[in-house]
Amino acid sequence: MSNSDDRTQTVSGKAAEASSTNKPDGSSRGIIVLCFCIGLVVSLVFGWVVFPRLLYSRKQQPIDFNHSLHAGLVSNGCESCHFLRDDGTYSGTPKLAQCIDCHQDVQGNSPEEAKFVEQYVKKGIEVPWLVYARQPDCVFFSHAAHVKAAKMDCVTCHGNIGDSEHLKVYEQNRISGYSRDVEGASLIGFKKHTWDRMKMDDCSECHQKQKAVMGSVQTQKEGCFVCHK
Amino acid sequence: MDSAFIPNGVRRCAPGKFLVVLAVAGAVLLWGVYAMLLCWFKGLNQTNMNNNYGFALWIWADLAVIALGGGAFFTGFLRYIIGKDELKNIVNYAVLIGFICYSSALLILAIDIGQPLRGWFIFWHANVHSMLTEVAFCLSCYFGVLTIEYIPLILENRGIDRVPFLHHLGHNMHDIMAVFAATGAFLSFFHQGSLGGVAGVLFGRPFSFREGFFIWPWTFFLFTWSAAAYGPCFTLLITRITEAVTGKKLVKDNVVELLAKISGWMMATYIIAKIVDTLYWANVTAPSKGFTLMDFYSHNAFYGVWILILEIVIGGIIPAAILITDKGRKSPAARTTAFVLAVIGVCVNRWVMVLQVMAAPVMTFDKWALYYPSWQEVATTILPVAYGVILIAISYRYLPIFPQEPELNPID
Amino acid sequence: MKAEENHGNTKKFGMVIDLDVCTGCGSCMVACMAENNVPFRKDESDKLKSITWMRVYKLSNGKPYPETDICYLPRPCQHCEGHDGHSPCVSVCPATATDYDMQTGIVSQIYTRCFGCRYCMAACPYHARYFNWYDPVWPDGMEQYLNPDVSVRMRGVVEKCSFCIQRYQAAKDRAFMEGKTDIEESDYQTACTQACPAGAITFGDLNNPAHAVYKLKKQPNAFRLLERLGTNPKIYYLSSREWVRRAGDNYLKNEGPAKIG
Amino acid sequence: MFPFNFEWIWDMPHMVFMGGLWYALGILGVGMTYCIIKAAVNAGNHATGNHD
Amino acid sequence: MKIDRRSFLSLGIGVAAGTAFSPLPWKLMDDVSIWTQNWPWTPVPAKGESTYVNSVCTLCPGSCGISVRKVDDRGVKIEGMKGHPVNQGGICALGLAGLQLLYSPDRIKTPLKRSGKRGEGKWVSISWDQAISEVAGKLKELRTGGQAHTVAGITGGGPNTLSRLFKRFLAAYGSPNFFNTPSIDNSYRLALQMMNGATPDATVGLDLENTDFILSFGCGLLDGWGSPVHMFKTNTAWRKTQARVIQIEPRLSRTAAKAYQWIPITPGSEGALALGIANVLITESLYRKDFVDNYTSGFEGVVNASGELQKGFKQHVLDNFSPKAVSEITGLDPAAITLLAREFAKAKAPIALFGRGQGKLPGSMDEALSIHALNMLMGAINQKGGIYALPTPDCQAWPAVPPDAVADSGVKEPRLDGAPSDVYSRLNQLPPAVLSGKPYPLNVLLVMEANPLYTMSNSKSVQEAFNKIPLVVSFSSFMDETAQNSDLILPNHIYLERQEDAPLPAGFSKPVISLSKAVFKPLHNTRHAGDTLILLAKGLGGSVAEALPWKDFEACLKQAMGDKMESLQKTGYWINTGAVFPDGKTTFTTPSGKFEFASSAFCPGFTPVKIEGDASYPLLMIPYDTMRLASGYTANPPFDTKILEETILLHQDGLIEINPKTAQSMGLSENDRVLLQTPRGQANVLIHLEEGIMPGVIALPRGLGHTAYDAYIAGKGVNLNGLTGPIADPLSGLDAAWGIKAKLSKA
Repeated sequence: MSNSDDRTQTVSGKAAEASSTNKPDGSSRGIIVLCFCIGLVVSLVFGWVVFPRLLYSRKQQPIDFNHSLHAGLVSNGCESCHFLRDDGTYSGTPKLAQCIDCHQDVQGNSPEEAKFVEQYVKKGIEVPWLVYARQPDCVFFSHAAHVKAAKMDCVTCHGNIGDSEHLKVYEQNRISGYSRDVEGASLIGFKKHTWDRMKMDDCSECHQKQKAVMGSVQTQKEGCFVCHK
Repeated sequence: MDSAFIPNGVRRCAPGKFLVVLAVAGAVLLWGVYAMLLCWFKGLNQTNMNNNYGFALWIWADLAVIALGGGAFFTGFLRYIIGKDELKNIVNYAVLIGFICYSSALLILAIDIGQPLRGWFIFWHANVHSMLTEVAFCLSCYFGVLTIEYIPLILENRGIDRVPFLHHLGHNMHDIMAVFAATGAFLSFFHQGSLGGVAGVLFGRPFSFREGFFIWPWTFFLFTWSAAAYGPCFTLLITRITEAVTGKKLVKDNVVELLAKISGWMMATYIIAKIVDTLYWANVTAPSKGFTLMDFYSHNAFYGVWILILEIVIGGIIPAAILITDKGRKSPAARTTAFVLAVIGVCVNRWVMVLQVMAAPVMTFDKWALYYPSWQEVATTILPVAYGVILIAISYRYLPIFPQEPELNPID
Repeated sequence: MKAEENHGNTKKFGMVIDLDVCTGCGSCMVACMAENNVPFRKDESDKLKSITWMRVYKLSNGKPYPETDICYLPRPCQHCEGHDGHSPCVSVCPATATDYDMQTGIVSQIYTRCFGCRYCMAACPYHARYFNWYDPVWPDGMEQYLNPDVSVRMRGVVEKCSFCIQRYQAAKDRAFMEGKTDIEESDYQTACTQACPAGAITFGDLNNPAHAVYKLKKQPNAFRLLERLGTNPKIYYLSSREWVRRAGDNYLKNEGPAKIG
Repeated sequence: MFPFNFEWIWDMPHMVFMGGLWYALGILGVGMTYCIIKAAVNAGNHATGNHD
Repeated sequence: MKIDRRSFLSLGIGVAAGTAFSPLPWKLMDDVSIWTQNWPWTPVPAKGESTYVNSVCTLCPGSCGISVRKVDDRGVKIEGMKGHPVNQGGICALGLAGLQLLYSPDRIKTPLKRSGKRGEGKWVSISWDQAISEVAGKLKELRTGGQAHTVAGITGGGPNTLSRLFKRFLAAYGSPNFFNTPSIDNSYRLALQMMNGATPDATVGLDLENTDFILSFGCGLLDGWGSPVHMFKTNTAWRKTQARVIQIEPRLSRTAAKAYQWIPITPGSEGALALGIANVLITESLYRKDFVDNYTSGFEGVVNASGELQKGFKQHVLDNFSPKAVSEITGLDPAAITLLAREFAKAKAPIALFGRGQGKLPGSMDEALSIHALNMLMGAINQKGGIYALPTPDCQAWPAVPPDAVADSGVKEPRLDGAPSDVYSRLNQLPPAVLSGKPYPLNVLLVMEANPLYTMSNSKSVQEAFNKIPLVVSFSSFMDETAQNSDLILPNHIYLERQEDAPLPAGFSKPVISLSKAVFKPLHNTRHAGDTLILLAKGLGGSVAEALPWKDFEACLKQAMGDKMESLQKTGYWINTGAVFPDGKTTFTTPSGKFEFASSAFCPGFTPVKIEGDASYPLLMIPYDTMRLASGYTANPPFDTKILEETILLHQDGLIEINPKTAQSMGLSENDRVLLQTPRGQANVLIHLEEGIMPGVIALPRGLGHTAYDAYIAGKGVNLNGLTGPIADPLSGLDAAWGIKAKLSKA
């Protein structure tokens, strides 16, 4: 800011002088606008299309597990393999010990099963599954609270993975390390199903609808330690 | 060499000399940057802060530079809202100094926090009850205002002014500068206050806790008031130093005296309020928590009553007395002394409200904790000084900061 | 003693620590560190940089030999309720990383939210909050003992006692499995309470008349730290010694604890 | 900061504090947009010879 | 068409605008902050199934029940075992930090053989076969050469099966030189043996729960004395029953601070005070006359060897220990002594205890007998609330060691320490014997669960003695001072990885045996020391192999525990609830058949222990113990060092406690660096002013000053043992030292 009063005349005089010597003609003005547009379009394309592809790494699961097939063979649905322990903790992805019950030797003629028995069962190595729904360490997620107390079904958060015949590619954010299923496929936060994204706001959305007890002084929602540890 | 960019009607030193100044300041700056990078990459273990001193030198530096940068908002407020027209001759420099102070404050905050990459949480996940949230929002907004106020000045550079778009931009911004300045003043009143609130709301710390009005502790108002009172003194002091360094008279005495007089009266009223506040705190607030005044000024190796005297008498009553009397104000030596004392006074006040708060024990079995900053803390605190010198040198060289300079220093 | 403020019918977890019984052995400190993944460094003798959610202070009556008397005072986070849940630290946190839960009375700290401004530490008169000045590093192999129920804190954030919230979470999970809606007193006990070899610490719901703490807090020997500041803490201390009770707060020369409130 | 943030509550502190903030930001934003657009128009006028 | 600066600028603005309206900057900002929330170098513990395994902690003789929490195979926490009779769910700071020992990267992971000079720290890994054959080879060579007796073994473990096996191994091999590490427990046993006539293997039972007045002569009841957690629990119970603890010691320890009354007296005068109290009890007829008259001897008079009647305990005390006389020795007011005696007598079930601090040292027998005489006077012997001589739980007898000529002649050789048997190992006499080579040189030293180079006083001469031993074999799991100065290390599993029985906890009132289980599979290539011994025996062959016929230690333990094994494996402990306790009237097996106050062999008196140091040392230095410092075989784990007060350890420096008055007279203030000198050594320490210590006395903690182990404990503070030396007790030959004279000068 400056002393504009006595500046106006002298400066506009100068500017007039400047513009007379430096006036862009019509074509160069067009180029300027064109350049702006090119920059705009290129960066928009980069930001919306290229960047997301660069951001996520795509990993194949070690074994292409067929959920649909297994779901037909077990008696207790998802909980046959993904069960709650007596203390209320959740077993997560089955350990080799569970699989061995059936897969001591190759059962069928699937090459994936053969690979599983060969590379993991025989060698006694746990399968390094990539967990689509894995939450970061700061989260305390209680399956017992959701499944036992609130009687929610698996699909609400995990989608229809139980019906799948193949495991999809595991997309992982190279920077944050999150699975894309947690971050949501849509970059602008668009979601169609309840399971499309599992970030804090998505949990809170449902939690607020449930009219759970609101203890937080700061947010008048549930206390932080309900979901964090 | 760079004469095309030097404002008309003024004389500047040779480019070589200018570059030497930049190089020296640049070296100091690099030292600070090195320390800053250490803090960012290795963490705050590079400092001597500890669990008793969560706030230390940096937060003091923040509070101090913002109080000193208060000259910008208050001069702007006087110039645009109150209509003290003469101040147009110093408001540019006040804005520049404010810009330096505020950008430094933001930088120091970015170093001070343990997780700089999460710094934006303060905005996104804001807790509106926290004084620090208020500080962060108003500080960044007011920094925006200062940038807006500083831009037209940059655009006045002869080289830049040739571009029509930029020329018009500067012109347009000038036209509505009063709106920006008013917004800035509004924001400033709040963040200066909330900085005071930072310490004042700590009801767990009887040394800093103050009762107050509505949600604001008395320190809220005292801080705004003191920034308005002491900030212009800093502007005037830096102006005086610039004059000494350049060997030129840059601002006319009547302008300086006007601002000094306002500052003096602000200071006088502030110091009365401060004394009342201190008396009330010492006789009512602290005793109600089981403390006597001397509990805060004894049983330790450093903090004694002297600091109270330094802040209130030497850094408050004396400069105020000099500046409100005609004689004192008109004498350049007395005036400058008053500026120096005032700057010391406000810095001591901010020191006390940050570091002594941390030092004084609250639990009966706790001990006084004194602290010495590490070199990394010192370097990063000096960094803004070097940065300020560089920015002032460049701005002075290329921008018409002092409108009265050509008149006061005619070129033959 | 000032009347404590209450929040309705909810739980309000708190502790009563019997200072007559506490021997200052330090079990609570180690139990806490082992339970809560608290890191350690080669030199921890600078106590102002050392993270100990639970810290045992040594109090002295200040008298010369042989009238000297000492007392040990374990100091976890006091989980201040302040006024309406506005404890000294909760209301100052700019990023809502710390919060007061009216359902449990626990002051929470979310490490991933905290960005390390340390304002809460400045606000806490008990020095119950700790900053991670260093990256937490465990000697090679020792990270194996880390508790998966507690997040490991990264450098640059503030941490503090959580009343072993993971144990509350686990207790609730067990209750869900058993189809119960509530937990028993013994289902949720903090690590320090459980470890204390002298049994000096009692933990429970201060609002529940069936819990031991409910009665203990009403004992005439009970006091809280810095009660006059209005922090409204949830840690009660018991001591039969007058000088210890007096050391719990600041008093002017002519005042005595009995005259307050 | 925004009503869709987890931390947001529709209460007085939020409305007053954030209201004041957005008000100030609004003034700055509108002011700057006005200046920029006007400068662009002015510069365009310059280019076509229509001096102000 | 020309692209000028302006077009370029325009392009830039376009890019900026486009970027701002794309998710790129915002997503990056968010992701980068999420990255900081999940920094790859901050560990994330793996989830899994949580289980608890009960076991027993053998890090100290306390034998507390522990519950180890495991997540899958990882151990994540050690907690006190709920309902365990000893600790009832409580646990101490050391026990809590056990997993830091288990997972320490500084454990010895495989057998090692020295490759450099001894103590240089250069090792090569060797196989177990090689390790066993090297040791067995050397032992065989000595045995063949008739030198079997020149092999010695030291164990730091309590009287458990492993110790018995070790002793048996040495006996079968032909060496009398089996050493355990003596402590106050030995003095109690000896006192019971002399006065009660208890058998040497009888253990001391203290029915502390039922006492109501505890006269503690410096016992660190809350500083790790006895079974520490049990003592804490008992102390809390005392609060409820309003039992009084009177703590007599020159320093305001934690015990003193918690006591009903702290009575500081001149260090070393405890025995005199006990006799002074006895004097008052007798003078004022406050003692239990019925008991003394009917069940004791030596009170009124003693018939000596030549049949003459001499002064008994009564007359001895009346003649020499009037309150006035005792006042001069102890510095305590005569009236206070009288008052104390009256209070003691007034109590329903009073008890007098000895053993300074944690009872690491056996102490003076004279003092032990004097204090035990007080229990006698009050009839607190084999009574509710008193001291019992408990029969050691009978263990299934192993088959007798097969006779062998070499073994027979070997064990008949005199022991190196001059002790009559291994029951009272005079470990402190071993270094001088080794140094002098008399009665014979020591050729091989086997060290198990002990760290004598650190824990024995007069470190310098212990080190010199070690240097003279041609072969030192360590069984240590850690690179402790002794292991570092050995030639071969045959690493044992650590306590959480091995199964063994834990002996009766010190001072517990009921006979109990606990089973320490292998909670974890061994993490490294280590071997149970019991198995190693059996393998060594097999390597030696012949009668030695026959003496240790088991296939492994487990089999040996099973045989030893017999029918108790079932209960041990089920609950983790075996308790003899139906034990028949000796009563207080008839079970004395002394020559007189009665409790003996005095006999022809002894009479409690007061002969002050001659503390080393002349007048040039103006101060008295005493050691002290704290629950936050492990000072035995186990070094302090990092957690426990972390909780050490900065008044004990400041950075690398240890602090010495001194009364401000004393310090002032010497011109010293807090944290001043001083040179601490004693007749045995010197060290740099910092000053810590402490009101709670007698002027003229300075105190240094046990457990610091390690030169080995890991970077978390090595090089910190001062090892007290480098500054002190042993003083042989005239009665027991055990170490009776309680301190040493010292001086401080500014460094």
